[in-house]
Amino acid sequence: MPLLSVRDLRVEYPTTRGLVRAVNGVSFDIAPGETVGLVGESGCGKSTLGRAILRLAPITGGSVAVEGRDITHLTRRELEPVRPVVQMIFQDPQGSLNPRSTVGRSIGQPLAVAGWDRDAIEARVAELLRLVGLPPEAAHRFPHEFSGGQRQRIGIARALALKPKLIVCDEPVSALDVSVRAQVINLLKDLQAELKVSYLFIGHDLSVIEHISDRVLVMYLGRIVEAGGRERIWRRPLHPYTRALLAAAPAGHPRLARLRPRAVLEGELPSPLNPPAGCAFHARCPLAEARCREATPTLRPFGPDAAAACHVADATGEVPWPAPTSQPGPGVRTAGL
Amino acid sequence: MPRSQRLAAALRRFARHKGALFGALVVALVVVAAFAAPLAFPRDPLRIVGPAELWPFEDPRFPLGTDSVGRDIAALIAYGSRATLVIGLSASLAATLIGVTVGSVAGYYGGRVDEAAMRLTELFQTIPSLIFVLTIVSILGPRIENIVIAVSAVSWTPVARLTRAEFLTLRDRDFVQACRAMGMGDARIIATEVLPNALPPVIVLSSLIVAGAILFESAVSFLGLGDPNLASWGRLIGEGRQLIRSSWYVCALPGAAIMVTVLALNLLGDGLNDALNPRLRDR
Amino acid sequence: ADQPKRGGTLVATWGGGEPQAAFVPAGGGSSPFISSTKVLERLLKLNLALEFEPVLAESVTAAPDFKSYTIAVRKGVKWHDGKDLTADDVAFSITDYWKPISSGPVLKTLEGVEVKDSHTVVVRFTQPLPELTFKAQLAGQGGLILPKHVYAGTDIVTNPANNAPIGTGPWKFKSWSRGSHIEFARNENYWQAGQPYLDKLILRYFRDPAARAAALEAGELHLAVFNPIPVPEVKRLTNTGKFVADTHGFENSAWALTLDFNTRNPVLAKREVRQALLHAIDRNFIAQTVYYGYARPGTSPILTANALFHTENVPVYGFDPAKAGALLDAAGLPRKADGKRFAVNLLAAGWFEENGKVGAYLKQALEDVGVQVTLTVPDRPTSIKRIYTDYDFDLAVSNNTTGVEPFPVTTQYYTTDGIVKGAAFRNANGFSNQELDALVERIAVETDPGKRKELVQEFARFAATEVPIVQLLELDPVNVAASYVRNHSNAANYLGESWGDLWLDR
Amino acid sequence: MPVLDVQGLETTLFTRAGALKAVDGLSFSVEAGETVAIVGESGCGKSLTALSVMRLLPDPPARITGGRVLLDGRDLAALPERAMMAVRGRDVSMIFQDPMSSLNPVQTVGRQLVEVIRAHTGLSRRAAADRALELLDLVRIPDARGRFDEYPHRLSGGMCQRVMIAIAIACRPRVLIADEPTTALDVTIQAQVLDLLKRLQDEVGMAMLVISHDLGVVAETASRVIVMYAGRKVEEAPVEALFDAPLHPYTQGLLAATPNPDAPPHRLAEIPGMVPGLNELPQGCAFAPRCPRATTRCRVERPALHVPAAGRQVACFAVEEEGTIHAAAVSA
Amino acid sequence: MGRLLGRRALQAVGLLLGVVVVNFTLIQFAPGSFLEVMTAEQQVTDPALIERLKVTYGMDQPAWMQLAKYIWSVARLDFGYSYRQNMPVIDAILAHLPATVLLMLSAIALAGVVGVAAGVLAAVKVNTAWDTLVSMLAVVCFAAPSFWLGIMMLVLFGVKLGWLPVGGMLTIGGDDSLLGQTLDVLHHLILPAAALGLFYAATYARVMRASMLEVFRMDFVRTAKAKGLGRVRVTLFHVLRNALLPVVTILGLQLGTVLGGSVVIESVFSWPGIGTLLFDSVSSRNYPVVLGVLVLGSLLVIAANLLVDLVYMKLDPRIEIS
Ligand SMILES: Nc1ncnc2c1ncn2[C@@H]1O[C@H](COP(=O)(O)OP(=O)(O)OP(=O)(O)O)[C@@H](O)[C@H]1O
Ligand SMILES: Nc1ncnc2c1ncn2[C@@H]1O[C@H](COP(=O)(O)OP(=O)(O)OP(=O)(O)O)[C@@H](O)[C@H]1O
Ligand SMILES: [Mg+2]
Ligand SMILES: [Mg+2]
Repeated sequence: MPLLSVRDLRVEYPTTRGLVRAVNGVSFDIAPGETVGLVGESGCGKSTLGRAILRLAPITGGSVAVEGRDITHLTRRELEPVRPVVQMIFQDPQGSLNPRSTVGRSIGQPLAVAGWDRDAIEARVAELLRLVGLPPEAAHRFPHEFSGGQRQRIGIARALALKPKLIVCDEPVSALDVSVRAQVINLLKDLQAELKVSYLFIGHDLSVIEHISDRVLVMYLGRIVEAGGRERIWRRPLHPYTRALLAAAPAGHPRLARLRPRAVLEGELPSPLNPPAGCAFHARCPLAEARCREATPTLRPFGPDAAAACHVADATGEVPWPAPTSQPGPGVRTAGL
Repeated sequence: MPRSQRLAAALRRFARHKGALFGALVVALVVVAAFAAPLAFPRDPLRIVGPAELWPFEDPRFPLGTDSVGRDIAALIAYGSRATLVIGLSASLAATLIGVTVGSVAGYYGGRVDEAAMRLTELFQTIPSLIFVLTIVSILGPRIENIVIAVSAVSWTPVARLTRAEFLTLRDRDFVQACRAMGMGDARIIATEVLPNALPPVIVLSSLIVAGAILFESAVSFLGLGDPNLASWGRLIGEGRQLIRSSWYVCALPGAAIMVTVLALNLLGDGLNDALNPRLRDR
Repeated sequence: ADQPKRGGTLVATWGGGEPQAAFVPAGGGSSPFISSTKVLERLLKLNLALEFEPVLAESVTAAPDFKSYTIAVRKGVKWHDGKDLTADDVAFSITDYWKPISSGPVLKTLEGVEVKDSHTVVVRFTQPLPELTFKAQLAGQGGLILPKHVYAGTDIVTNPANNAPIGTGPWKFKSWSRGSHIEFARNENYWQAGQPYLDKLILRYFRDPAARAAALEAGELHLAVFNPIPVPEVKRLTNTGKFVADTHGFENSAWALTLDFNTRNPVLAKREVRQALLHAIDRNFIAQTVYYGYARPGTSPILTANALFHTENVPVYGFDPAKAGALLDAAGLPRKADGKRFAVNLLAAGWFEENGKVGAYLKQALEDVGVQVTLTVPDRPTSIKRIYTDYDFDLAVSNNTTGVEPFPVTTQYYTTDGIVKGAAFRNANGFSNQELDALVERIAVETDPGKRKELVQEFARFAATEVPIVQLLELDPVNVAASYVRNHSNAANYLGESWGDLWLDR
Repeated sequence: MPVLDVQGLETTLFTRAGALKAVDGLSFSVEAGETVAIVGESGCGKSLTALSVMRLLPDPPARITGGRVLLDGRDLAALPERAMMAVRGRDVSMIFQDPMSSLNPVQTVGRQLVEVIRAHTGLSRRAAADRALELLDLVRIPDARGRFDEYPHRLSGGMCQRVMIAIAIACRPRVLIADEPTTALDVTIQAQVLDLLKRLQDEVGMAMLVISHDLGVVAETASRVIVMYAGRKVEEAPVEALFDAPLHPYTQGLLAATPNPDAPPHRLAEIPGMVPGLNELPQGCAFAPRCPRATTRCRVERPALHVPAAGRQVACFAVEEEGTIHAAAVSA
Repeated sequence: MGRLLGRRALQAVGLLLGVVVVNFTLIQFAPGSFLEVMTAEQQVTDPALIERLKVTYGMDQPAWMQLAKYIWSVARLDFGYSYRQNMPVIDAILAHLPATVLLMLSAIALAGVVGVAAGVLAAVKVNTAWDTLVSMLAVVCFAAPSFWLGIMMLVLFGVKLGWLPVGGMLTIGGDDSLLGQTLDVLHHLILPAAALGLFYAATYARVMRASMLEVFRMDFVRTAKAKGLGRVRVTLFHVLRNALLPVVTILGLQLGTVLGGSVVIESVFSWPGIGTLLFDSVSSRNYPVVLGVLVLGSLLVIAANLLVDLVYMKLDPRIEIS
């Protein structure tokens, strides 16, 4: 039984300018102990999806099941027993802690809500602080007395308080400096090894996602366009968008950057207010055909470890990609030396 | 310990502000005057005690002179500080309570609740405030509690707006999301998580509302709609207005008292803003 | 004595506010009285020597039994709209305006009005009516003559003409800038040859006495009647030599500061208590501090200004707090443990600034003898309603103005038939005494001036003994004018004169 | 002769806590057509360096307190403000991190572009507008004519950054400074912008100073890299040499801490501790408290830059003492 | 634009309805009706006449009926009849309104010009003596009750120095020519407009200063400087317009208070505006007029807010019709 099972999930925000379909029919599972990476460009609905799993965003369709139990329509009271199973850590280590609460109070809060008594909370807070590598005195201090990386550790400790089985990590390292980022990523990995938690790891930095994930979901405009094992995706991306994304990521080494022909994806993410008909990506897609403009492709399997929502991805799982030439193809230019 | 350190830091920031210190001093002085008035002037301040229109320092018994019927201006001003403080503080308190309630509910829940609350706020903002105050006071009668009611009725809207705005930015902050994620109830989130963070600017605004309420009261009394059994600065100005050719000090003194008090409250507000407002803290 | 100079504009004001309408048929106070009388005229006027002079009447003759009067209406008088003034207008005014609206009590015994010819009217009464009473009515506030052709068949009280009155006077209503001033134009066809001397008359309104003083000084204002400016300013201005102050013009409208005791309150129903409280009040102090000496203690409802009837032979209540205390003790109202004897509600009618100050003083004085006082100072309309409609007061500081003829204006503050709920400036205190009522009945019908004087003086003594309402102070209203303004303050009720004879000597 | 030659730049922050040297004796130069990158963690003084060159420091609290900024041999740091005004936007221009907030929200894109052209060229309004349209085309803004009268908020972040770039290159500057030009942008947009910058450099032939905290961006764009730590330059090297053989322990740490897509998943190397605040800099080498190779000397004495090989500089005692340099480190 | 106006008009109608209901209800709590006060004051004792007036005023009907009728008549711009003034309420108000509007507009204009200029000066010369001076003056004008400031200015300029008239709007009987009268009104306007405007000038100066300083720190100003623009150009073309936005917002929010403030100032300077009418009406329980003033005042505020919104939209293209 998957730990988390999301089926055809939809989240819509009514705004003055129209309905925003932030998450538009997303399905996936997370198994115990697994790390699933979720990538996509800004505004494609990653955070919304993450929040919806915790029932923090207004779900308008589909279902979320935790350990087999559908939580989509539970009341707050009914949710109580499920709450500890899924927790969340946030991008902004500053904003995720109440500036007026001591670190101890912040970390102990989920326990207090769950009805723990004072002494038990205190003991658990000390334990959690140790777990994330902070001194026990930290409990009496305030968030602003800590650096960004330390604050992120505090956020992690709070998420761990109730021994969750799944933690939704919404860009937990995006705001951190390179050297501190490594500390936090290592911590997350260590905790996973020790506590066997699963992560839904949201990020836009492909190198981090690649580093931490077992499986990866690629999102585009509210939909998942590709899913699969990390290695497979990096080795053989199916969806043209995934390819473009990988190609756009800066190389780790100048020589690579120079050698690798770079396909630069033209255009920008369309507005979620009036997404294009058919495949949302067709306007930027070098391979777009007539049907892409008409029918919305669904996520379909391309083997045991591969799924993509693309009309033109063929049965063998290979997407033809125009070879780099000096003559730019439609919508794609190649760059490089 | 850290809390007291924070307090100390806030106090230090406050004390850095010379104006704020001055403001605090004056406000303290007014409070002292209000409490000490019966000790210094045991008799009814509205009592006629000497010849009319004595200039300040003319007669040592009446250091600030007497008004048009021979009442001791010093006593009137001292007792006037009571009316001023009572009305200012209670109106501000009432306005803050109303405003925070409306604003926090509107800001936290958003949607229709917000819409309704904002329409209500707009409604009260649309009615010209002083005219509304005058109408209420004249309808309910010129009594101190009615003035408080009237002034708070027109003063709560900025508090509601500010609270709402603070709540709007705070409610989507991740720490609030985190509380929701752990299953905390709305009432508790509002009261223990959001409100304490929203409060500092509201407190600053409240101190300004005290100043505003004092100005309202003085205008109402000036126009002769105040409580006649009460010594009030505004009333004194109103009564002194006739004498501006011969004895303009009767107007000038209580007016200066109002001005200094309001000024002090404003400076205090600025100081509080520096001390409490987290946005400015890092600068 | 000087030859009047023609031309010029005179700006005048008075010590109160803007009228609610230019003419308020039912009265409405001094402000509409001032504005309406520049346009509308009466049959007679009373001069400073307290003699009647003809205005719209050429003569008024009493029948020997004093049960009817013949009025010869002035000929050749035209209304501002060009129509002739006739006996019909006079008859209409008496039957349709005076009797039901403005002067009911005087005309209680009216039998009928007969139009003898186009300019003769005979007025009949069921009882003898003293000549003074009748003529005082003709010269009084309620005696304006209205154009029948404008008012007949309409509701006089709400007739739109009240805001742009049409009269026979020297001044034609021209325009009203609400909140600022009313402008009157010269009536070229005025019956009194040569008048008005001025081209234009403007009545300007200020809320603030200090502003009036400033306007006077700036030369923007030439004549200001009825306590227009703070008293200290009066002295300052007249000392410059550019202004004159004049206390004439109120002989037939003497002003008093009054204190009503609501006898519906069982405590105040006792005469001894009322008398005791009067001993607690230092009237000279009020006269000096509040009125800067432009007032003196009053003794009876027949004020000193009333040369025809005044008497000194009345009981007086000197300032003596100890005596006041003793009398209250004797009346069974000793000080309780908290030092208080009983509590009263003091209303000071806020139409004059001074009343509030008097109220404050009374509160203090009465509290000194152990009476707890709650003071309110409502504004004019509310005061009137609370005093005369709701009787919602224990003590009321108010003012009144009385003419030389005590009946019925003065007497109705005391008589039982003066108690009319909703009618202002009458008996608000609820005092009712058959003996006094009978005395007033005799005054009403006594036609012999000598006997009548005795009756009136007896009434004065009676009133000064019972004191349901007391004339705390007799006021001396002041008119202030630029020294080049001629012919002002020259009638016994100057506010209500038509001011056609004013001229500027410069 | 380099186009831009910064010598011993010292920028001080005058704060309540005292005078803090945010940039401390920084020297570097940029040749025409060359791209030099400055990398370093947040707060190490990268932006202040750029702003010092532009003489746009927030004053108070920041002021240049030493050193020279030579543009074609002319010392900008000593120029009177009026002369400097003529230099800005014409000889040196700059693009900033947040393209949205860097454009005036109440003026049209076209007007902001025309403004800079007219400020430096004296072209007529019409001619300037034509030139502006050309520039918008040059930075590959689709439907340039239509966007000309658009307000910034109607454009996406990427578009805004293109407009910023158009403004910056409007007068064909000798030096273009780009302070984190792509940090606020999405990966695909970032690639577009970096690509654009590269192309423009070729076309316009300007020298570029790119500031970034992202080694990936540096690897993509720069030919030479300066690594800063706490206001000082700790290492300088040709880009490939730096990635192949970083010398300074801090640089080594940074590279090791970056997930490497080309290496199998491994445990990332951590640099313990965090960047010290300017007011708590240690006495010796600023990196010493976090450095695995720190010695007692490092804690008391500040290492000066030395040249371990041609074209390379590093400020580290350990490297100095080792003396030997990996062959790869020299290849450029 | 048309749609925006339509929506705002709809909102305004809703607001006005609210204003009417709130005030009407409030007045129901008043002890004693205006009719009683008026008949008492005018000494109307004839019960028949009183009954007739009651019917005229619809006061024989239940409150909700009266409210409904009132709303219906207000919808037709009929605010009822003022028995006291013996004229329709709207006429009574319109007779006083121009003076008040003149005073309000001059005060706001004065405040706007003086306040913004002072704020800009303080911001441009931040931390200099100029800045301190502006801040101190602002703080004083902000704290002093306007009626008191008015009286003090009156004492100084009207009484002691005699430069300016001490009250009223016109020299009655003065120059009759249009130019003469205009100048005369302006002469009378100076003190009241200053007394009323200084508070707002102080507010605007403070807001403008803060807002200028904030905008000065913004990224796009740095961009403008990086383009090589001069200080003056940066200040005028980039900072000023952005910094004006909060001032405009505040202006809109404050219009209601300006109306109230002018009522007090009118009483100090005998200005023949709505204040005189209002006091008279409030004290005589002349509620049709009080209601009329409140509703018309609210209408004024709503209209002004709409205007402010339009200005705002002109100033800030980010505000879009949505
Ligand atoms: N409360 C909300 N009301 C209205 N729209 C919203 C709300 N929250 C998010 N959206 C919209 O939903 C879409 C998805 O937003 P979301 O925050 O999930 O994106 P994201 O992928 O997390 O982006 P980022 O990388 O910038 O964090 C966006 O277009 C956003 O504007
Ligand atoms: N206006 C200022 N007032 C005070 N301190 C400042 C100011 N601007 C910068 N600093 C400080 O100067 C130091 C260097 O700042 P700078 O902006 O150059 O860093 P940076 O390397 O660009 O960092 P980032 O990557 O975060 O942009 C930092 O410690 C910063 O806190
Ligand atoms: Mg997100
Ligand atoms: Mg920076």
